Amino acid sequence: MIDKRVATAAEALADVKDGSTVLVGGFGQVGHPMALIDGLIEHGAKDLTIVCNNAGIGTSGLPRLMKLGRVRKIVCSYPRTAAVFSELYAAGKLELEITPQGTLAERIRAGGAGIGGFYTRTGVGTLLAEGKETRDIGGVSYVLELPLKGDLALIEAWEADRWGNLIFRGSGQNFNPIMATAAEKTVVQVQKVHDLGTIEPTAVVTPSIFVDRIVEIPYAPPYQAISY
Amino acid sequence: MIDKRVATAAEALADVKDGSTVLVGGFGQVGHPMALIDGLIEHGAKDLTIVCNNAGIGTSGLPRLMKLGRVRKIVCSYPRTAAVFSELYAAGKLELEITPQGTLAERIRAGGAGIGGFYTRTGVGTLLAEGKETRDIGGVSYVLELPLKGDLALIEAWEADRWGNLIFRGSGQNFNPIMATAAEKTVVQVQKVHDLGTIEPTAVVTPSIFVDRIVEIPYAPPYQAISY
Amino acid sequence: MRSAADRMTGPGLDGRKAIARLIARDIPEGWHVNLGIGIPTLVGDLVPEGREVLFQSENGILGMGPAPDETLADPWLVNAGKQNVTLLPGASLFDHALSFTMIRGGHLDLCVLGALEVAENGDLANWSTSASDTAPAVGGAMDLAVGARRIWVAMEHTTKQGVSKLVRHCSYPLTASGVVKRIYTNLAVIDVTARGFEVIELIADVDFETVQARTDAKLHRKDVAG
Amino acid sequence: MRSAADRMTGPGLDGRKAIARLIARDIPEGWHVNLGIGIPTLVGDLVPEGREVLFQSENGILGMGPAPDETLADPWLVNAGKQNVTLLPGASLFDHALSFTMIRGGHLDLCVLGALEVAENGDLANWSTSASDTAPAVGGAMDLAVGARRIWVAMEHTTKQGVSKLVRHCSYPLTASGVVKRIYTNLAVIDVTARGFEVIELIADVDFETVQARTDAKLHRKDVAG
Repeated sequence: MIDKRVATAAEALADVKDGSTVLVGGFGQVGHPMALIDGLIEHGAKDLTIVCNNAGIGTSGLPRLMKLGRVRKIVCSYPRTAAVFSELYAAGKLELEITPQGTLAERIRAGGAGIGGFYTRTGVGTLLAEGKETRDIGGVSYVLELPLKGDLALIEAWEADRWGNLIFRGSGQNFNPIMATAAEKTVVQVQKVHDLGTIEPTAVVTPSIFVDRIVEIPYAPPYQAISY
Repeated sequence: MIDKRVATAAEALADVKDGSTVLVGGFGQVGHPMALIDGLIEHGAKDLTIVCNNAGIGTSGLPRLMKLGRVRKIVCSYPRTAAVFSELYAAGKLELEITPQGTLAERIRAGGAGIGGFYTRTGVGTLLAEGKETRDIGGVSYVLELPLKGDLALIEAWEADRWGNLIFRGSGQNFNPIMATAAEKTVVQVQKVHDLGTIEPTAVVTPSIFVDRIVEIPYAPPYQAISY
Repeated sequence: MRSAADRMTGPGLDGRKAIARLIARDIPEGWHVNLGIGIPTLVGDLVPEGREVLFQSENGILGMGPAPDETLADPWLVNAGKQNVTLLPGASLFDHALSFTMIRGGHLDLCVLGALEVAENGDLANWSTSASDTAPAVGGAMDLAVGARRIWVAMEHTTKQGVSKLVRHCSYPLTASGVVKRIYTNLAVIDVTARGFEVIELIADVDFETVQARTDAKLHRKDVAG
Repeated sequence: MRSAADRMTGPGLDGRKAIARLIARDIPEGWHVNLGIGIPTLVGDLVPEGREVLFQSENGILGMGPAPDETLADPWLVNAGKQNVTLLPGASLFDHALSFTMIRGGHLDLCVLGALEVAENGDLANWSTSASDTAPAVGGAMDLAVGARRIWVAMEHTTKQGVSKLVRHCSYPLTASGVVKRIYTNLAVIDVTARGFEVIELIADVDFETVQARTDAKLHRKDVAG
């Protein structure tokens, strides 16, 4: 019987290696896997590259991981959400690869879909295209962007089954479905695991093939819902 | 009030021009918009390029359109489904652009997503990569594929609302959701139009932004379900 | 009532709402629209009653409704500015890949963005104040700027220091080249045309010369050559 | 019981099922598997009871169950061969973009394909008999061949004319280079290794020399050097 449930975040993350690239889902705090990030903090892995749209909020989760000096580099579109990031970056203690949000999403999708690279108009003629190949296709300028893959993806979904089919709530999809496709191991934090067959085949957003481990964390609202 | 419903296929297709590129959904007969193809036959447009995974089955629909001499070219992965195609192709009366199925899907998605081109391993070193740029990325060989867009997309969905949100049944998604994104005008044949709000926001597969016109055709099974 | 002088030194919330209301007035029924952070976000609540406009958020929402009462807000539903939002009947929810298919693929009729500077050729600078920014953040601005069919900018006409944000050439790093079609400020509504900035509407009691005096680029009068 | 001679002249349905049964025997629980048209399709119904294997179809299905009774078939649900199929509890349905994300992105543990020829370096030819094919058709074969983590081939050992389908070099147009890992025929199970074809199992009463005589490339014995 296929059963991807594990009891704790610690167990789900036991084999994470130093130097890993970790894709972390969420947009703001919605769909952001706080319990798994706490697990990563506990685990102790260091020299990490974090791929996440934001750099976290406040002092828990990603900001704490950064503060503990465990993050070497962050790849994101909008890091200016946590004071810790700004301090460490200004002090030269954190590498930053800033990527337009749609390009970040498409690079992750490309990583999951076996695409070797793609051309986008986004960023052409700007600082963020510097050092990248640009190319004229049909009279339009494009920049070549390369895929992004993770050793590990940490994502949050609303509900699952033991095979790992996932559904999401509200705006909780965001980067999670594409990140699930783009890592060697995808670990999911869900609020409820249902019997197989409870989630309708047409309702599945992330098919089970993309999920490796499931940690059930009882129902709770997103860690923090802040307007800023 | 936004209302994309039109009464008939004829009305939905009134402005189709000769020489159009038409994306046609479906895999076999499932999700294949037979009523809209009949409308296109009635309309009389000629010199068409048809993009469809298969070349139809039997003598109705696409085979009839081809038989009437209205198709200049077909872009597909598996045309060997209709005798009419094979005859016309052998007689030099039909151009064929054969594309691996996954590359066909990705080219259509790229067309809809504003991607100027992408690199795939599919087809490298084969006849289907001849004349295309190949490139080494990270020690792996890829071939450059370009996006596919349509002047028109003809798709079939299961149910809709008046804004054009779509849901699909069974294996009826196939090429339909990506084709809906990749044409100037997307016309959908659905079996039922519901009140706005009946389809749950999380259940929507094709968001309304991608749909231009909806023709309601009462519930019926796919035109033909043949094993071959 | 706020005076013309107030509007020239920069609007408060009322002034920002006034800009947003003009934009809402000009969005036709049936358009699909993404709203940037700041003044643009205010547009969503100001569309005239009964006009169906579909607001998109890059984190995966199409069909956002009015801002919720704070106590009734669904914490799982936020917009690009991480504010709680509501859904209209007919809304849809999806992931970032499909969201940016909408954005990059040219499916949005309009995106309304804030700006640091707009140049008379339509260049937009709205993400960074220098190449050595201590904490650069671009979000979805670059994708939206090249992807939406039209870019309108909503901004105060000048900085707090009175420096024009409409310029001949951008001095800040670009978000995208030649993309802005129209600018709504506290002083005027200005189209970006082949000949440069063209004033199509003056706000309340401000006259053309006053707006020109506050603008670091030549303004043209609509329907007047030269 | 069919004789060894029968198996050498090409199997009927029983013989094709025998090949498929061997493959089904060798697929571990938990694998995600795409089955090509022909003998591979038969594998789906032959997985030992109670072993959970997820079968994928490139037209947007994961978790196909046994073939349905014809009268109960859902006409909206077909596999890559356009045959009606069923869904297991836990199945999912999706579009071609996501389906080929699975395929091209390396998420399938295995794809079982038919073949016209397999070369000793793992080259696969299974889509076209010549560059001037009068009606070429590739389907998803090229995507599957490069995308799945493992390619196993299920085929008769020789053509009806007795010509070996295991060859030194493919003469038909390639589907993909160097991708085949294992071949199941009516005579043997053969791994494709660094040294070429390696027989890992002989079927019933066929001996190694007989298989070698029917094969247009050198066969190696497993665990025997040279």
